[in-house]
Amino acid sequence: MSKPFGVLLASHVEELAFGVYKLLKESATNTPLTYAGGTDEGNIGSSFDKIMQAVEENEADHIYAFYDLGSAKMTLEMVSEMCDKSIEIVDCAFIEGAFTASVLINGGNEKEAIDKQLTPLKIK
Amino acid sequence: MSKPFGVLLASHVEELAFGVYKLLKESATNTPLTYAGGTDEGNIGSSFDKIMQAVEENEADHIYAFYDLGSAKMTLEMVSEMCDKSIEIVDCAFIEGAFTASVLINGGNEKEAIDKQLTPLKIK
Amino acid sequence: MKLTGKQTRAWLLNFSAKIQEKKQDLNDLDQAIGDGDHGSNMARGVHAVEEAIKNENHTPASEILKKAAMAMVSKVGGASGPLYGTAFLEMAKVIDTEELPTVLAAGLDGVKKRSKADADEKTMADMWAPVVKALQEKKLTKDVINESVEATKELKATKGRASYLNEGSIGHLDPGSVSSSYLFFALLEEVDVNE
Amino acid sequence: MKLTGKQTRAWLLNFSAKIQEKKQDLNDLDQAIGDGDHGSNMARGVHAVEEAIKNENHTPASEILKKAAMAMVSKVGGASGPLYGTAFLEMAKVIDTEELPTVLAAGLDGVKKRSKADADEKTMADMWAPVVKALQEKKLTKDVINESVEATKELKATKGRASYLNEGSIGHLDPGSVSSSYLFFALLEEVDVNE
Ligand SMILES: Nc1ncnc2c1ncn2[C@@H]1O[C@H](COP(=O)(O)OP(=O)(O)O)[C@@H](O)[C@H]1O
Ligand SMILES: Nc1ncnc2c1ncn2[C@@H]1O[C@H](COP(=O)(O)OP(=O)(O)O)[C@@H](O)[C@H]1O
Ligand SMILES: [Mg+2]
Ligand SMILES: [Mg+2]
Ligand SMILES: [Mg+2]
Ligand SMILES: [Mg+2]
Repeated sequence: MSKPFGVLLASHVEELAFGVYKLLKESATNTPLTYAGGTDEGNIGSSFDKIMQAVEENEADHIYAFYDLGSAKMTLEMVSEMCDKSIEIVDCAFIEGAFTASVLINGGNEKEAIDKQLTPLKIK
Repeated sequence: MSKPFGVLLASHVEELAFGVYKLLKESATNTPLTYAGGTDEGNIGSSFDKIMQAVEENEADHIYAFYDLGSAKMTLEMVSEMCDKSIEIVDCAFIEGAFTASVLINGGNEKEAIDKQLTPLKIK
Repeated sequence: MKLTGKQTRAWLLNFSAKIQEKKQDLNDLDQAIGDGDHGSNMARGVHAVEEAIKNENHTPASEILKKAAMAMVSKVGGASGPLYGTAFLEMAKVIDTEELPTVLAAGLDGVKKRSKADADEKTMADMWAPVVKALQEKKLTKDVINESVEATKELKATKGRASYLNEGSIGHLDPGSVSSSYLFFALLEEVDVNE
Repeated sequence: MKLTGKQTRAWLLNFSAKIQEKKQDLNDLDQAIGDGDHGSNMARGVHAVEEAIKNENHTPASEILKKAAMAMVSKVGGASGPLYGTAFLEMAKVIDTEELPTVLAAGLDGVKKRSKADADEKTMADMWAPVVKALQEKKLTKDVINESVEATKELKATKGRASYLNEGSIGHLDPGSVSSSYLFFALLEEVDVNE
């Protein structure tokens, strides 16, 4: 069964993506949450295929996508242009933004409430 | 030989702290950089002892300390009150702030220049 | 009244027993508006407190509190660690010389200093404030403690993890305030506070 | 002139050879103002491009470019992956029907769209812009390409990793512009662009 909102984490580093996932999962148990970190080879960078997979595995109708550095954003954009899921790339502080969104989604908040709390975290 | 500025990462999750460390180390090879993640038992939380160790191992005269969530900040404060190193707890976006500081320190910038670029990243 | 080292030790051991008994309840409360670990965090902390003070039969109250503070700070792992730790440290500074109400007022100041929470932010400070006030007026009872905890229910959290829930935090007790109530119940059981 | 599939394939294979030869140089340039991986990133990308197109002898130019784009996007792993990938994809949309200058102008638009970089931000767009202009005026030479790369030296980076260095980025070539120069050198070698 699909849920209205989910969160996707795109990071340059595998451990970083997984670490943030762990942190958010603790407080936002029921939020659809997927992550992609590092390149296909496990090096530092971003992977189109990993991000695409994280999109496909995310069971939400609308995905809030967070990224650590700008080049992960560009890869996210390419994925979002090439698939037909509803993806919103958020220019917020990576951890703080993803944490806020995940917890609010977990609490069943509406889009308006989520967006309102994300606004002050826009820094990119 | 001690260096003027360094960066400390305090996170609730071990993998997260290490992941950010890896990301920063790539672009800021010469910045004194230490991290503490998770509790003593490796669970999610913050550890006074790990943070204290990360402070002691950081070879900088002045340490910019970044944290993910508020309770890591409180633990950082306790460490900073109990040791006599110069620690500046920064209320910036965790990854973006630490990245900016590390790269600027690596480039040999003055405190004023570092602080100026951190200002727009204050979100806590 | 002033607390002796022996009384302080008994107080903290009693607190520890209560926390361990209520560990699951505290986790459940924290699950509702936080990350569900407050009971486990506190249990780990008070277990370390016990280890640190159990053989300290002839130690001044200030030393007992310092040991307890360091145990909480080192072992809790959550926001409540630095909060209880700072409270105990601030109390340690005055407990050998001052009356009990002054000591607990110092603890409250410690909580406030560490949390930077104002009144009505649904934190431990909201529970401690009326208790300290009642103590100063020699009117501290179990009922006062219970009411102080209950009063956190209707507040909206604006500090800590629960603050992310906004209105969603209303209607739930603040877990840290509930664990604090055990600290005060233990005190009532060990000494005659209104003496 | 219009590019055939065969010419497009030869162009990209030539580009690939140049990148692999200059891998270390590109890493060194990126070490100075970035994270030192631009050569390795590009080498991984063009290797995948080679694998994708080497047996495509009778494929339309648009298909060659699409395969190359996906290879870059999937394998580079750095900012240059989506940048080259988007450039190639935008070029693929017009290459079967339009003249070469129009094709490269579409590539430049792709770079700009993806990077959101304006002129003088010390990115690949600064290198591509004068090259595309010269091509439109049928005046593209090796010198034009070299000058376009050199011109990035004095710029201050305000996009991408190098932007964190501020003034520190001045005096260094932009790595992505240097790798782009190999794309245009390869083009000059494979076809008579000013024809
Ligand atoms: N910023 C804060 N200011 C004041 N009290 C806080 C703050 N953050 C948390 N608390 C208190 O700590 C309690 C939660 O403690 P705990 O679950 O052990 O830590 P964590 O929130 O890190 O998981 C809350 O119920 C509240 O009383
Ligand atoms: N935001 C951006 N806009 C435009 N070009 C960029 C941007 N970020 C990076 N670049 C280009 O990419 C090059 C670096 O590529 P590369 O090292 O492969 O990626 P990364 O910076 O992710 O390590 C830069 O020299 C620059 O030309
Ligand atoms: Mg908790
Ligand atoms: Mg916790
Ligand atoms: Mg690079
Ligand atoms: Mg890179």
